[in-house]
Amino acid sequence: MIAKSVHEYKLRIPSQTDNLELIRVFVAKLAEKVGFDSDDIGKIELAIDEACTNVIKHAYNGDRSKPLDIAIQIDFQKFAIVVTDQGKGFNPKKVNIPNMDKYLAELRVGGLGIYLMKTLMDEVDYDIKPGVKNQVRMVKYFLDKNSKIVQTEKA
Amino acid sequence: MIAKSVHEYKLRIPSQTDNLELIRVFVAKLAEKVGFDSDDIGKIELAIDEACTNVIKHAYNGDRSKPLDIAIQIDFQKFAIVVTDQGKGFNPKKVNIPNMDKYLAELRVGGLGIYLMKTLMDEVDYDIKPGVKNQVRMVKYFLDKNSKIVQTEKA
Amino acid sequence: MANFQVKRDDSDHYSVLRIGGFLDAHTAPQLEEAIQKLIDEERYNIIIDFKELNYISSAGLGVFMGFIENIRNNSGDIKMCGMNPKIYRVFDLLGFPSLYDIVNEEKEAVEKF
Amino acid sequence: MANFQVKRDDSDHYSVLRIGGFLDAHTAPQLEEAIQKLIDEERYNIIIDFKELNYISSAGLGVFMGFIENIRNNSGDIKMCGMNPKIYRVFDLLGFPSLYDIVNEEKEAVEKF
Ligand SMILES: Nc1ncnc2c1ncn2[C@@H]1O[C@H](COP(=O)(O)OP(=O)(O)O)[C@@H](O)[C@H]1O
Ligand SMILES: Nc1ncnc2c1ncn2[C@@H]1O[C@H](COP(=O)(O)OP(=O)(O)O)[C@@H](O)[C@H]1O
Repeated sequence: MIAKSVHEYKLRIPSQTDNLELIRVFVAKLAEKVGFDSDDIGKIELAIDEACTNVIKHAYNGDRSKPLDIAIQIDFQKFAIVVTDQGKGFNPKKVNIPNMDKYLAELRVGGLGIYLMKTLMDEVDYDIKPGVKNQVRMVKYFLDKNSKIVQTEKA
Repeated sequence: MIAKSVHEYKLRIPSQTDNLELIRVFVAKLAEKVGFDSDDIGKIELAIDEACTNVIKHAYNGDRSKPLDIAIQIDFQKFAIVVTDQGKGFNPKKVNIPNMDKYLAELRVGGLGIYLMKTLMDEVDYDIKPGVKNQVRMVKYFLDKNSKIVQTEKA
Repeated sequence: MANFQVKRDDSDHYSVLRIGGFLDAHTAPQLEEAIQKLIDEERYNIIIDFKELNYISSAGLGVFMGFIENIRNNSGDIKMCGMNPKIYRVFDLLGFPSLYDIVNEEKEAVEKF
Repeated sequence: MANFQVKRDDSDHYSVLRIGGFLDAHTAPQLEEAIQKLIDEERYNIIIDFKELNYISSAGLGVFMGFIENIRNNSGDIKMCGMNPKIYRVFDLLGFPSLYDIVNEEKEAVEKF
């Protein structure tokens, strides 16, 4: 079903929470089209929601007129989602990945988005240029069983 | 629900028939979001399908790697869909709008796309610059009852 | 996407094609193929059961127009049944009910031959 | 989009919030409001019925985390029931079942108070 070349799908929408459902529907439909099972579709749906929610909540100080860009690149081995904003950016290295036992014991709130993205997808990478182009790229490989091997080889 | 300003949604996808379902799902969801009833959603869905099918079939001589661009502009009074290709273009004035009685009596085939778009939407306009930017803009007004009045006033 | 299905049921004097999902420019060739096969077998009395069909575009309508002349020239016909209101509205918009027998139930369609 | 619903049913010793649709950053404030109202009325025994919920993101999970300390300090609790497997998987992924009682049926949830 997937040709050798890269197929790219691009979406630009206003950065508002009421667009999250539309984004999920679009990405889930595309994930279904390329043959992911419903378990993986659910993971991809949640990962893109978390990435876009972060843009809407953090990138633009609530300015809903600013663009939220989503690109999906599909080749024969993977489904890559790139979410881009032109907002204030942040330092991903300074974001603490929560220790969930501690998190739950201390009844903390928030700070689960990036952790979820990393748990749900095979690769998650940030590329931050504040005010210019802040990107997160999330990849899911088609061969679930091999995905970790592929990932390790590439790392 | 609709703010006074224009909200724009943009989609760029490969011009392949297997993307038609994705396009319909996306546009139908957006039409639902802004409050169209299921009758109007069905009309918008079909109109965008016909416009995109034409790009896929006619614009690029079957080159599936070429882009199909969809923009949806929503303001307080209307839902405007702009479908753009960079293909060979055509002269919309030379396209015969079928007389349906004759069409059916003579058992003709094809040539119903643009007719359907014009029947389903309140306004349909072409802007053709072959090889550069061929656009069809289709508008549906929110107040169905008043749409013809608004349309006449603007015409 | 497994977004279009066509199932065939043959009776003595007619064949039924039960179509489901979305009939658009992407899936129309599958219906074309199924009808072509009936014609190759000289089965010209054809019922299309739309019960499971959720969507049709002009590419879908074109399939029927592409075959109807040949089928009628061979004393056959395409009868249609089970359309939901959304699908019927598209046929109606274009005046197709003047050209095709469109009924609710399959057994009414059978009686029309 | 009417994409999230919350219905409230009060019993003597507890209240049930039946949630449906999508619980994300857009709709989470509606659930927040419903729980805040219960707290304002000093109704601290809360059951969340997830039966009609189709989707949850971290913004939805955050609503429960935002109230649980206050509720437990008032000798109450949030019990959860009726999650479909997709929703449960998200809770499970993050270890939430160690923090909340998550059961199948509402009446099991009642017995947990
Ligand atoms: N696109 C973004 N622009 C600016 N800051 C971001 C962006 N994405 C994430 N962040 C920062 O990373 C932090 C952690 O994000 P996350 O793990 O999703 O949790 P939360 O959003 O609940 O704080 C955020 O609080 C924010 O400071
Ligand atoms: N985007 C386009 N690029 C090039 N030609 C087009 C485009 N859209 C429409 N056309 C031309 O207009 C004609 C009429 O289109 P339409 O009414 O949709 O019927 P059909 O596609 O069945 O021919 C097409 O046959 C084609 O020649």
